[in-house]
Amino acid sequence: MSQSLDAYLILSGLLFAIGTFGFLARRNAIAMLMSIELMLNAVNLSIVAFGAFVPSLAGDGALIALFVMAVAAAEATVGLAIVIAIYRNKRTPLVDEYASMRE
Amino acid sequence: MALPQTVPFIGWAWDDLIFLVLAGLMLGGGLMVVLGRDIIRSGLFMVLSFAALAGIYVLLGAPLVAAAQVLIYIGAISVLILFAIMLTQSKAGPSNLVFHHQSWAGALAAVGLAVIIIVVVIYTDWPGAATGVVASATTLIANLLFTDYVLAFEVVSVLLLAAVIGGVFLAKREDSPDPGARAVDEPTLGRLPAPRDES
Amino acid sequence: MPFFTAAPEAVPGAVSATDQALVLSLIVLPLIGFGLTALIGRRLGGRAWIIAVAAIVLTWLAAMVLVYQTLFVGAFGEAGLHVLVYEWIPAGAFTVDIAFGVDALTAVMLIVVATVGMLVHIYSIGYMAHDPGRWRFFAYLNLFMFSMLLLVLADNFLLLFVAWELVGLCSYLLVGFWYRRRSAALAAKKAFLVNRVGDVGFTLGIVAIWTTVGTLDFGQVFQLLPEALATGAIEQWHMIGICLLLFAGAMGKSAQFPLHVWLPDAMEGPTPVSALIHAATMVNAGVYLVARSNPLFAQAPEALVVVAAVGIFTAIMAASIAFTQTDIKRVLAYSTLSQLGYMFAALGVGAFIPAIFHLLTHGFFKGLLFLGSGSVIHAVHDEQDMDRMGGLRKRIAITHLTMLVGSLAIAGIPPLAGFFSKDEILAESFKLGFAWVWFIGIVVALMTGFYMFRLMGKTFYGPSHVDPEVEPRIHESPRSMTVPLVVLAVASAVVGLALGFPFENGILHGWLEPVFHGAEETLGHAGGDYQLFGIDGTLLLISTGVSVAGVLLGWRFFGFLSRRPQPEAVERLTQRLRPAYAFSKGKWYFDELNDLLFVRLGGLVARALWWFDVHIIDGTVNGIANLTRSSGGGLRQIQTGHVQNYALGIAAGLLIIALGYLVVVTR
Amino acid sequence: MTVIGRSWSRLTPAGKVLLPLLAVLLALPVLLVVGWATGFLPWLIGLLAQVLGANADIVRFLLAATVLLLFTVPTAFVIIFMEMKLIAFINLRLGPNRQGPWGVLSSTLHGLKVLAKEDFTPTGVDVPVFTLAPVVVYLGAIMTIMVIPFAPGLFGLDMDIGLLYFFAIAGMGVIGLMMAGWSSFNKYSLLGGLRAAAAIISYEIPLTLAVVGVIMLAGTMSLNQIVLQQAGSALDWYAFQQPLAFVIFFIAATAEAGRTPFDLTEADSEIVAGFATEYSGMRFGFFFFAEYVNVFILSALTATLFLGGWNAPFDLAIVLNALSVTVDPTIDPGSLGMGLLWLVLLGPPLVVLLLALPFWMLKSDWSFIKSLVVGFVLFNVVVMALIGIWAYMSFPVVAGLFWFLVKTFSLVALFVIMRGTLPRVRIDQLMGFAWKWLIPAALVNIFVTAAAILVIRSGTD
Repeated sequence: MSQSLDAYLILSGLLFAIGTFGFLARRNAIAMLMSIELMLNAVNLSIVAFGAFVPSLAGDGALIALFVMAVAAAEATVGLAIVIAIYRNKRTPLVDEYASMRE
Repeated sequence: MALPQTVPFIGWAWDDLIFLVLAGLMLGGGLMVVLGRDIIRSGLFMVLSFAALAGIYVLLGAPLVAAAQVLIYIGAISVLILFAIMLTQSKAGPSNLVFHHQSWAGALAAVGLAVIIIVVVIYTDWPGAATGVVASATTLIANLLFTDYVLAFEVVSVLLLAAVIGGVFLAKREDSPDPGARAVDEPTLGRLPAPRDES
Repeated sequence: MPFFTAAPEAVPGAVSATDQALVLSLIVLPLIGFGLTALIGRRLGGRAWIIAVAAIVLTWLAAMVLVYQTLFVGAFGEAGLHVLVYEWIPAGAFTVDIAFGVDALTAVMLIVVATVGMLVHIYSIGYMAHDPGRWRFFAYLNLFMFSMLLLVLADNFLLLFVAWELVGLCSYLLVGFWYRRRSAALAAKKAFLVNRVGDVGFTLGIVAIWTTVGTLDFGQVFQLLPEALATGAIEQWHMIGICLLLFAGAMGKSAQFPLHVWLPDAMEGPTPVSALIHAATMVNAGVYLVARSNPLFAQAPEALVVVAAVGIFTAIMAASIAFTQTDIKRVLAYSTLSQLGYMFAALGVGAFIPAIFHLLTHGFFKGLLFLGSGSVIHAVHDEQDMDRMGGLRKRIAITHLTMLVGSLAIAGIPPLAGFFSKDEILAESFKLGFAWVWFIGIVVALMTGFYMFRLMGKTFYGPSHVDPEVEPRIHESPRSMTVPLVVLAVASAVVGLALGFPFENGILHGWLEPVFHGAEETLGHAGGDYQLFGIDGTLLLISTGVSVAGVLLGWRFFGFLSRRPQPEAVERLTQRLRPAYAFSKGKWYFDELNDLLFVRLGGLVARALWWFDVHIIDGTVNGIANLTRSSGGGLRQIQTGHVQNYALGIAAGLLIIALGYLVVVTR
Repeated sequence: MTVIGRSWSRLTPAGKVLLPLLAVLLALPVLLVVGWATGFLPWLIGLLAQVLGANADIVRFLLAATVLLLFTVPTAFVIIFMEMKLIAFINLRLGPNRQGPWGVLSSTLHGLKVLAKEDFTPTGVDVPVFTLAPVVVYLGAIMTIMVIPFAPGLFGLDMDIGLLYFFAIAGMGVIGLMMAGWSSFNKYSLLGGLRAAAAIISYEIPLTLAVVGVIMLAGTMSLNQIVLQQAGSALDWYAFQQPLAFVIFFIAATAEAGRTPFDLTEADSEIVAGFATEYSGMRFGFFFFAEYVNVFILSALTATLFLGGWNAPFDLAIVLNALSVTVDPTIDPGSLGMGLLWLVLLGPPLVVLLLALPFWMLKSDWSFIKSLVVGFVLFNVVVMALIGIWAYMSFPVVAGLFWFLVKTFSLVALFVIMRGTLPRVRIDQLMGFAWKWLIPAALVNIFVTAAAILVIRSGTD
């Protein structure tokens, strides 16, 4: 089981689905960001799994996963800064009470 | 007498057992993240999920990625998220209003996505895939990083710099134009004197 | 890309590392000085000069070693030293290098640039001591030194052009140094804009050279262009065109008619700047450019005639304006214009060596005069109007004496420097068949003596018109200012005799002969023997006499020859020549003419174009925008403003696409 | 039954642990005798030996983990004692001097006291998070010891990515601090937790960047390899090739461990011990221990990276050769024959007497017994020193451990001295210093190191 690519990919898919659900269903902006992190992790898992099982991708998988992490760090920084900035104005972390995008 | 190669009574390889435990921890943590009512616990379960994922990376023969996972996701991103939670939530906050009114549709979409992914994974014959895990050496990764991926590396560094600057700018408290309206807790002692006029 | 390698085709045998280091240090030291002063100068406060001056003194030492190697030892041969630093623009067959060349011409320029530059730096320590922006000043000065040395050392047209623009930038920065003063800011802008006009020509000239021969390297251009002309690959008019375009650039930088209007206004800058940039170095860049391009100009005699005509016209025009100005620095500025006109006239008649000789001597004595005027201004507390000076002779004795030497030198009194160079220009132009140049030149010489001693008289002699409040506080300048004055005075006194004697056969001729003999041969200027008791002696006597006459005339009206000045006589003369006086006082109304031509008429055209832009072009764009906006307004209704709605849409889309794909694939 | 039940409930948690242990202790001799007699124990031992031998790797790992976990406790005690004494010295006080000679037992007794205190859970706290927080903090502290090489061959795990592992685990500790701060339901705690997060995240960057220069020089992230690269004399230490990195690393480590002048996370005069405000008993003890374990670990890592780890600052053999002294540390007791017996029998009493005599003669108010006791103590000291020297010369592990501990504890002493002398900085100064000074300096260091490597390596090609 731990030696089969399919197992890792299914695991990754499940985690991705969980993250998707969180993103679609949670009202809290930070919870949505956490869900995005879960999805990114799911993608990373599949990338590393491919890197580990496909010999021609040896090294590349790990490397791309590292890049994804760096980008995720950037995303988290900016995302949380935006959340805090919005929170400062609106005094609520709940996303569906923000409506300025409709104006 | 060495330890048995398989788990007694069940007959799995030890690796499989570890894999299942880690996978369970990861998925369980993930579910708690999206389903939990208390957001700070969601954050802590996310840490758990990330840690289990780091273990899975070790199983996949990528200890470097595992270390990076712990360093970046747990040591930096999770801390940042917890930080943001602590800044924006109060314990008396509305933790009962957790889910959006479209959550049923979200659940449907998520389940559909999971089913499709599983179906695709199972029915696809991945070309070029080996039968077992091939560990990738750190030196190989390092060499790739500074040869084939050097441009991406540089771009990521610029991206991170931009993110830092952007984050600082966004989260900075704006000076209110009216000096009388300045927040009381804002320290003014550290202000520099106005620049000297030179000619 | 190898750094610090010699261009192998230019020099047989390797260039020694020492020489490379010398050449590079000339460029690098001022640049370091600039960088450090700009970075930390402000923190140094009153000692902001320390880095800048140290850098320039070291530069001067390096330059002198290089000059010694080039001129006295002759270490680099006729071809000179060529250092390739970096292949700058490698574009297929066309390459431009960052390459430096040092030959006799460059070395002579180095003498002026480095020496005057160093003295001006030292002078500025005292002059700028109380200015709060002094760190900025020294930073700019170092940047200028870097640019000017780059200009002199450049080994191709493009690098020369870069340096050309850099010195222009420095000039702009320094003229506008006191940017709070509106007139200074305007003068800086004017200098910059007028220079652009000339630079358009220069740029076109460079492009023309490139399209013709495909290279910009000096050595190759000077070889290939005449060859092309000889083989008939290009026409004669082509050559003339290139030369005139290059000359247009020179006109802008060296302030020749009609682009001379910026130089007098540039006197708004601090006086050391006027001395360094607007008298001794930068304005000579045009002369240097024409002299450097002598193999090209030699092929285009028609262009040379234009050069001579423009030069000699500028000379007499500027001299006539200098008659009536009362601002001490403006008089000197017009005198600079006039002397530059001399140089161009010399170039135009084909007397390249006298032109460079005059450049050298003029650099010294005009630098001296400007620094002296700065010392005067300093003494009377920032008063520049000569009508409010007078009688300063005893109060600031060193300044007076050194300025007297400078005035005599510029007036052409033997045996001071100006005499040798000016006389050589006049004599050569007569002997080479340009009698009209000679004649106007003689008149200008007469005028030069007069206006210089008008300046001396109004400033140093006669009764004092100084503001009574300032009067008791008049004082001699500090050592850091007087020492450079004395050094320059000594140089102005002896440099002509040292380099230009015996006539037409001095040391300078020996140095510069290899650079110019090709051009002189092409022009057919075979050097005849010098006849002291023939034509040459006669010309010498005439020019000396005229100079002395000018000086005496000046003294007659303003000086102490008649024990005291004669304001009534001056007044009478002014009354009698009222229209001419007004014309001269009004600087020939060039500024008004420019205003009419470019501001009024140009403004009309611009306004018409503006109308077209607002109504036709903007109208079209706005119309399209309105269309988009109204259609977008309709579509906007779909927006709910909730991210998660959109995300759900994305997820649904993904599911549909994936399902559809699965159905298609499995079927 | 009710009597036993009531007495049991009266016991403190420590007593609840100790009492069964006491019972087991009493029963053990009986069990041993019975087991040996029936032949069960020999069989069990044989089986165990076989199993252990067959799984040497796993056993070594488990053993190392256990030893290192246990190792933290006495280390923390030693450092706490050291701190009390050193700061007392700086403050011109005596410091602890009651429990044991010079008070050496005081920190141990403190530890026992904390263990026996009531474990109190305030109302309003988030109980699971509140309970787990000290555990996470302590785990973050001790898991890093695994990769530190104490001496040649004496380390838990020689990882390829040891340094990365170290930073990864060290970064995890902050989660525990934040958990503690949040769950305590106290604004001081929350402030402490946030401060801890901000400071540690900020200082982790210069900490990591400073090490990059060392990694570039060493060409490896394995701590063991890095130590081996510094073999030779003191001049081969990276502190001399990377002085800037050394300084940056040390400063950042100070902040990372939350020590003065960067102890904003506790700041007892402002936010009354920060995240630990609501904790008591052994839960507080865990935080307290974790801090001192962190000090030890960061000192050890500094010593490993910059001060040559277990390498001696000079090669003793070379020094001895220069002094023309030859020492053969091998001892062969058998060669003495019958003399050995006499030596063992008569040697110690004679030497004790010899050492006691001067005291007895010089101190006229001392009794003879007192002199003898002092002589005996001195004798022990001398013998221990001799044994130490012999061990140092004979076993590289001992020599390595000696130097490693000397360096580490010198750095610990530096931390302590800093605490005794420096004032606390303000939070904005803390953050500004990291972002505006340390990180640029660390980047400059990386740049210069890279350039130097490029220049020097290209010169040797």
